[in-house]
Amino acid sequence: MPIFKDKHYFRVNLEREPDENLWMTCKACGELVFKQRVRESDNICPHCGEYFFLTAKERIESLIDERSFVDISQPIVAEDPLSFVDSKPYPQRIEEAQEATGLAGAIIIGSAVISSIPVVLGVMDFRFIGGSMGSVMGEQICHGMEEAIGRRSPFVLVSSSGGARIQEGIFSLLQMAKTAAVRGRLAAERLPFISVMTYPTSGGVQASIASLGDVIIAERGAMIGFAGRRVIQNTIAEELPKDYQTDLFALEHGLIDRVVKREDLRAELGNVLGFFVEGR
Amino acid sequence: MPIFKDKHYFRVNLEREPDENLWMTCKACGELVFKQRVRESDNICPHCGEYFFLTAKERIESLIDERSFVDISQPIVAEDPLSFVDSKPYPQRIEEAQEATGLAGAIIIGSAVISSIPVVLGVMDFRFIGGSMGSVMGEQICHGMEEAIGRRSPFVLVSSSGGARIQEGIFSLLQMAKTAAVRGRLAAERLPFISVMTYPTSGGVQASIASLGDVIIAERGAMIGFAGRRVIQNTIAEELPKDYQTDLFALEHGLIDRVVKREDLRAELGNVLGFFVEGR
Amino acid sequence: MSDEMTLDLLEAKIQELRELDKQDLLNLSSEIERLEKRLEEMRTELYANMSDWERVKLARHPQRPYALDYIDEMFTDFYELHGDRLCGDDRALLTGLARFDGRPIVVIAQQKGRSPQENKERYFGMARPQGYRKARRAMAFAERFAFPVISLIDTPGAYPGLESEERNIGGAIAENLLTMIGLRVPTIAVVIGEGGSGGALAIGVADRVLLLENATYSVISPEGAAAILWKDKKLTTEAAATLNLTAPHLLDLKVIDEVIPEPLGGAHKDRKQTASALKASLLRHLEEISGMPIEGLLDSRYQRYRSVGRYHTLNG
Amino acid sequence: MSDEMTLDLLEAKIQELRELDKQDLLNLSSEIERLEKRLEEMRTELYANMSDWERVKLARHPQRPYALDYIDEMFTDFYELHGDRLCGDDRALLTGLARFDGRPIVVIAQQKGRSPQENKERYFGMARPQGYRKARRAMAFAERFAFPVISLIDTPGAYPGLESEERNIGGAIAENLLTMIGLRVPTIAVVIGEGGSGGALAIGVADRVLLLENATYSVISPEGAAAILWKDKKLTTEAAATLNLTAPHLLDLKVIDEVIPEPLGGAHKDRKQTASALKASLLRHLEEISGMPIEGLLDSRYQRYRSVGRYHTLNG
Ligand SMILES: [Zn+2]
Ligand SMILES: [Zn+2]
Repeated sequence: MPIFKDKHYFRVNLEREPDENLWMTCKACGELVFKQRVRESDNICPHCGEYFFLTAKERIESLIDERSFVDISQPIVAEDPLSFVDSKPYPQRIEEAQEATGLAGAIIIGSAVISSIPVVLGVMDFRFIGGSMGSVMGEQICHGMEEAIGRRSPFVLVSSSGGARIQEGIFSLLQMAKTAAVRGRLAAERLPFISVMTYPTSGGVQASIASLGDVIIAERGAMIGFAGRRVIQNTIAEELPKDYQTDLFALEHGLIDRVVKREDLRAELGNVLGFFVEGR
Repeated sequence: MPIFKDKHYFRVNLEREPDENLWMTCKACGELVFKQRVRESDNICPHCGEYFFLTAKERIESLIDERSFVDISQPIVAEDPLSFVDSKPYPQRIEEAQEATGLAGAIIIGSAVISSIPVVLGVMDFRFIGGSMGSVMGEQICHGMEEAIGRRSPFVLVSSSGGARIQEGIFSLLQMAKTAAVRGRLAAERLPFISVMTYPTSGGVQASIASLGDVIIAERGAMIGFAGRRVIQNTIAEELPKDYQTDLFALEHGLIDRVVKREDLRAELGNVLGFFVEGR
Repeated sequence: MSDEMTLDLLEAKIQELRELDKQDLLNLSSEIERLEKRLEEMRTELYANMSDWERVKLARHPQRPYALDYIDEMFTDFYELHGDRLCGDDRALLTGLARFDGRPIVVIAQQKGRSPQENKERYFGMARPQGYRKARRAMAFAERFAFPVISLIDTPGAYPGLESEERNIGGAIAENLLTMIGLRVPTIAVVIGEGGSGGALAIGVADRVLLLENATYSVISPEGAAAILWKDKKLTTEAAATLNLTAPHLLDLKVIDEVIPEPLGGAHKDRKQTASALKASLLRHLEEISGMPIEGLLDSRYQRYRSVGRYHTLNG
Repeated sequence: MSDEMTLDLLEAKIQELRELDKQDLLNLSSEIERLEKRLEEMRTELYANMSDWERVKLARHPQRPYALDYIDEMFTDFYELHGDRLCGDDRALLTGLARFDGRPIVVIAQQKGRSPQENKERYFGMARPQGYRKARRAMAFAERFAFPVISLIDTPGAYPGLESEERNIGGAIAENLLTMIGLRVPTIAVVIGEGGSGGALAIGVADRVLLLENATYSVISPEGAAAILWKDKKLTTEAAATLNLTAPHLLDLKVIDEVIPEPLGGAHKDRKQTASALKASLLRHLEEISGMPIEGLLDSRYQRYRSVGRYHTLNG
């Protein structure tokens, strides 16, 4: 299903195709679990509590009031300004990611309602080239914040990213400045920005927009930090503690405000957003 | 010479009484040195380089262009709002300090010219009850900054203080907030504040006005910090390194901008002030 | 004169008598009543004649309600915000959002520990630079969203240690003073226990400054003053008396706005009653200052601190 | 094709010949001249055909002028300001006041070390959070006194280490981006050597962004890209070519404003000439942006970064 090959842009909707396999096996505990049940419990294994990896759509579903989501992203897709080829050409990599995920890029921007509060929501999808931030993600995040300004509503960003989209070179780097710039406007408008960091939030995303939340909430089990374990060990051969870049490491060192279990995240967002809504 | 007993306030001037002893012995090297020579070299032993302790008057003399000083302090003296008595009544302590120093309080405020740049200058005198900050010093510092605003000139403060004037209790503590408040006005007026820390700059003075300089310069040999060695060892029995609260410790940990030798301080001030003066 | 501990013991004994009476039907009720009346009298006398040093001990009483107790009683939906975004999360100084009478506020509070373990984590309520910088972040947050700031002060002082000095504890306190004086939202500070020196003031510059009846606020601890000025640590009673650090003195000196009464015996004798009195006072003050235009409020706050001090003017 | 080192060796040999000729009167001048001409030709060819990877090596050349060399050549009265007021003074990132053509400016500069000892102190030009926070302090300073900011970028990247993470290196970089985009003074950034990733950008958001001819600016080092994308560290030449990290590429991509020419062989062949070319360019740009009203300047800066990126729009 080469849905983007003909340069078409599809809106995301959360309706799912019926799945032929009703059951799945949990990798953590080995139990056979009913898929529908897993889905209803935020992709947590009902048996052992393991967090299954969430796609962006699943993440959105797990956070918002039912049927409140509308895709409001820009109809844009990546270019290949560097004619980048590593093990394969960048356009091919994009297409493969699009086909694999059914998404146009590594982030979905939508309007939604969380605990009855209208918000603009951005959610990254790690499957899409490691959730890396290129020109499209940068633009979508900025668009999301501008929509939030237009609607006078809070902005919520759920990060899941390895960092910059190397294949877009300097353009990828500059998205850090771009998103920070628009974040400044959001602040000037006194609209809240809640940054949710999930596994992983690192590199250029952690070193820009994700760290600029008024409130920063980490999902339990998140990995949070700038330079990966390997980079450090290659560059300076330093011993790293076991808890390096874990959620609790980030909390202990003051990088984030809170660590929250996946099943509590929806209520948590409702709680914190409530402070910014008149008369609640 | 009980000059303050009759509630009189004397302006400071830098003219000195002729001294009967033309020579003094350096405590560091034991050499007999010519007093006039010592005075002309910023109270540094011409023989061994030892820094002799500077009174506020001597400090002023060592920093400013000759004959440029005018005392512009407020004609105020301390009260005894707590009727404080420790080993002696507070008023008696004040009087003794006044008699010993010839000063009305622990700080002198004046207008002066440094490297041809007009400034308002505040200089503490450690001999006056450890240079401690009570209501008078707080008021004088604020007055100095307000004079700087009125004259559109930089403010230079040379600290030498053990901290708060305990004998004035809560009033002493609140001088920290008071001086910070007026410092905010100086900043709003975009006038530079150069804080010079000398031996010692500690406690409530270090934790307020002295640490709020746009530029913070420490004289070599200064002791800089909040809680003294004894307090820490009494409270938490922690081992402290040898360089604890030294000038270099403060520099290494980012508390201050520069460490400068006494003989270079005048030129240093000229240098830095020059940046803020139109057309230099 | 009896001290507090004796009276507490007496109170416990009376309670035991009452139990005994109930179980074994000894019919001691009139004796018990007489004992209770006597206890009440002694307590009134004790608290009427309480020395400042006794009051210091009450301010530090291990059963005294701490910040989280007041937060729990007075506010709803406390949502703690952690971390200074620089290097740490100080557990001696908490910041967070809460609702006060339905209205969002920012809370800054020093928190002591009850257990040795908790005190280890909370450094006995002595905040480090990361705590003061977290507070400053909370202030900026409050300003961005126009939330009033309420700070609850309860600290022996800033934590004095090598790490604190290495992280510029003095500078951190100084920056907070500067920030609070210009903070563009209504601010109230309450000393609920110990108001210890610069470490207290660093979250205590506000439009209104309140004290609980048995709280203290001082430039130095009585022990510290005794050691430095009297050169004798044992003279704490004298030092306490001379420092004028209790609520009545501070009110006399006009450096605080109001004293919130505590139950006989101290806040810990009736936590709910204390919190309720404090809440009423906070509400009243908050309403007053929230009604003022922000420029006027900032101007009053500035004048308050600009004019603080006692000196007299002579002929120059 | 000859590489740079061979040509440098040849240059040295010619110099030796000249010395010999002078001393012993061998009259080799015409041969020497011919050799020099040949050297010049080879160098021109080398630099015309230089691969991007060769240019990366030039950007990292150990003889290349570093920030303090340019500061020395272009500015007067450099007055270094130390410390972040929080915990440290990073020697990989310098801040200070200086005069540029007589006018006070704030300088922010990444500084590599020449000797192993200096590199240890300066972390090979890799700044830590305390460096980026010192830079942020310098920016606030510049804003208070309306001094333009000139930053000189030369870093392999932010220092990746446990301490950096513990002090929130990512947050420090992010805060700088936010600060620079809104800084109410004219700002110019110049990449003088290596513009390494977020560590470079954290002092590189400006009204004008310039590059020296042999400087590079990239989201990742060629070595890093080779290891991650090609899974082969040896493919740095390919990675370098693909990353478009050299001045001509970056100019083509319209992400920088101007390339400042270097002498044949690189900036280190004539430090004064390079500095002088850079100074002229800086002066011109500074004059342009200083002439603009600050609101207009901020708006242009905002638009510059708001619009950066390459994507195309489809039917939604
Ligand atoms: Zn399972
Ligand atoms: Zn000597």
